[in-house]
Amino acid sequence: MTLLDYLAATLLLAGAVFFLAGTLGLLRFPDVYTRLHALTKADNVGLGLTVAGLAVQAESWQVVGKLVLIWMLVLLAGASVAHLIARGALHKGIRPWTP
Amino acid sequence: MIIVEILHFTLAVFLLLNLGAGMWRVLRGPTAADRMMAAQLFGTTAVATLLLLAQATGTSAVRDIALMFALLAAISAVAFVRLTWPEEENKDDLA
Amino acid sequence: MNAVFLYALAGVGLVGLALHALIVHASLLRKILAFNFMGSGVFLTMVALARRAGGEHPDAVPQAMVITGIVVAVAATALALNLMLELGATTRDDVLPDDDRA
Amino acid sequence: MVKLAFDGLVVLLLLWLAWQTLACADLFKAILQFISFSLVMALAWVRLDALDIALAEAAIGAGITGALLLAALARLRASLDGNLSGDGASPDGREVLPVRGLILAGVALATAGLGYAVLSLPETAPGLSQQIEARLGDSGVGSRVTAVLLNFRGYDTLLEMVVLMLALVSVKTFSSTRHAGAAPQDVLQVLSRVVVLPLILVTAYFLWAGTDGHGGAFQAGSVLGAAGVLLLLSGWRLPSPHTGVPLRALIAAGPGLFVIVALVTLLLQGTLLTYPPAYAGSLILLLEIAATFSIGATLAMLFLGGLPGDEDRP
Repeated sequence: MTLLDYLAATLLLAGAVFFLAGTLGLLRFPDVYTRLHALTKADNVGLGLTVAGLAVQAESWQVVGKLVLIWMLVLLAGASVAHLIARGALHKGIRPWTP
Repeated sequence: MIIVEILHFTLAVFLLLNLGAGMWRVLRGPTAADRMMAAQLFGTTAVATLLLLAQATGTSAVRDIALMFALLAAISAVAFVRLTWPEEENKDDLA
Repeated sequence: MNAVFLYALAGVGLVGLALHALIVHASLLRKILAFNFMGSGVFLTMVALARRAGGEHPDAVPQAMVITGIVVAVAATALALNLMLELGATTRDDVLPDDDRA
Repeated sequence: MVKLAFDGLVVLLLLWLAWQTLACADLFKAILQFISFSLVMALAWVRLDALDIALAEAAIGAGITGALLLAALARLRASLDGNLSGDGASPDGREVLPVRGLILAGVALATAGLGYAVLSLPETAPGLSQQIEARLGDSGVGSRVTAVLLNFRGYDTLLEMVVLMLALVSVKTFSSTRHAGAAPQDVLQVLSRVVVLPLILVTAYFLWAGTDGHGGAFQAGSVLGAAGVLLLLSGWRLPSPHTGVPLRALIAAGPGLFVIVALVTLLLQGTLLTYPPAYAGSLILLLEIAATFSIGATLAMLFLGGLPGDEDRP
């Protein structure tokens, strides 16, 4: 394995850790808003690191471009959905968790 | 199988296990928003899994499927927020 | 047993699950879901068995039929959902009028 | 080994999701699980080298069908006002245990029979792949699936377009609701504006890619339909001058062109939908463009037909 392969593997593993963190947060956090926070970490950072890891190994710049495009589309969808759900939840009277 | 391929498939298996674990939130709720959120996470997980498969098997067209998922990721959540969000939380109307 | 038969049997399992649900559930929406699963099961078995052609390219005929099938299934689902909704608006119920289980 | 673990996990997830969808008490939960099922199904198609199907599944299963089901559940809840038998109630009412046992045994027997039939098939079977390879050069396209869909078995696609149109006509006939636009939420407007342009570009991309790679009229049409669904969800409606003849013409374009080509080939060649190899490529592209617009418009209109209306017509 070359140095680039190691870099890619590290990024991919870090991405997987964020997916795990997102799932754990989704399972363990106390209310809608905190779970939403955990979810967006998996969306943004988990997929971001996965895309970065794959981009390092990519065979051409076109592939890198497609990977980044996919990431940005997921970011856009994730951000909009998180906003819509959070605002809807507030509007519907789901109260944020207080420790 | 070369080592990179094994790594990618292992990570794909790991992501699938994550998805299975996330099903717990869909099943348990408690609010409809929680269930929808978990389903949203599955979409992202599927995108990541497809990208890993594309790289592992050298099939570039698999990235197009990930692109399709990324483009349509918001549709079911939007349909939920606009139409289906039930009054279980309170009786306010969506409109 | 290789992955081809694994997926083919999964398709058979889906058909079985869906057939059972189609019979025992009175709710029409659930029947529509079951009908969709049955379709998916049939598609999965067809395409898995098409993979037996081996070589670089699987048999394209079953694949083409399944693509047609997916689009027809979504159209049929839309029609079935609409009929269910019109029935619901008329009878205020989501089961068939002659279904005495509800 | 890892591959087999992946396949096994995909299959387990598929069966578990299907089981949960059909058995769980809450219909909203069931629909979400159905959408998740489609996601996993797309992974299964990728593993089976059926990338064209995976594309269609991604666009339809995870996009349009999910939205259709969620819209239908919303309307069902509104019109039944809490009288949903699928919500909460377990399937059986008066049925006695022996009857349920008998049903279970019958279904198990049928499933076991199907499983036996599948397992008794030979390990390898070429199917029609050799015939396809032999005639691919004459088909006018490089993609095997597109060649089958638009050339070798073009009549399938012709009838499929007619089925789609019939479904829409039926929905329109039975539907008693009228649809007007709703005030869109600002974020939703931004989202739909930002996403619809890439969706339309991707439609063109899949249409083009279908000739030699993976994609084609069905996938492109599904993406176009999904774009329409997103626009409809964000409150946009087709301006009224376009809803009459232009929309109908768009929907009829696909099947119409197919029928014309079928008639012309029948007159000139004596057989239905047999293209002269010299023109096959351009004819297929033309048919695919028309089919894409028709499929997209039909799917979006099918979704509109299931949307909650503003007021019920008498």
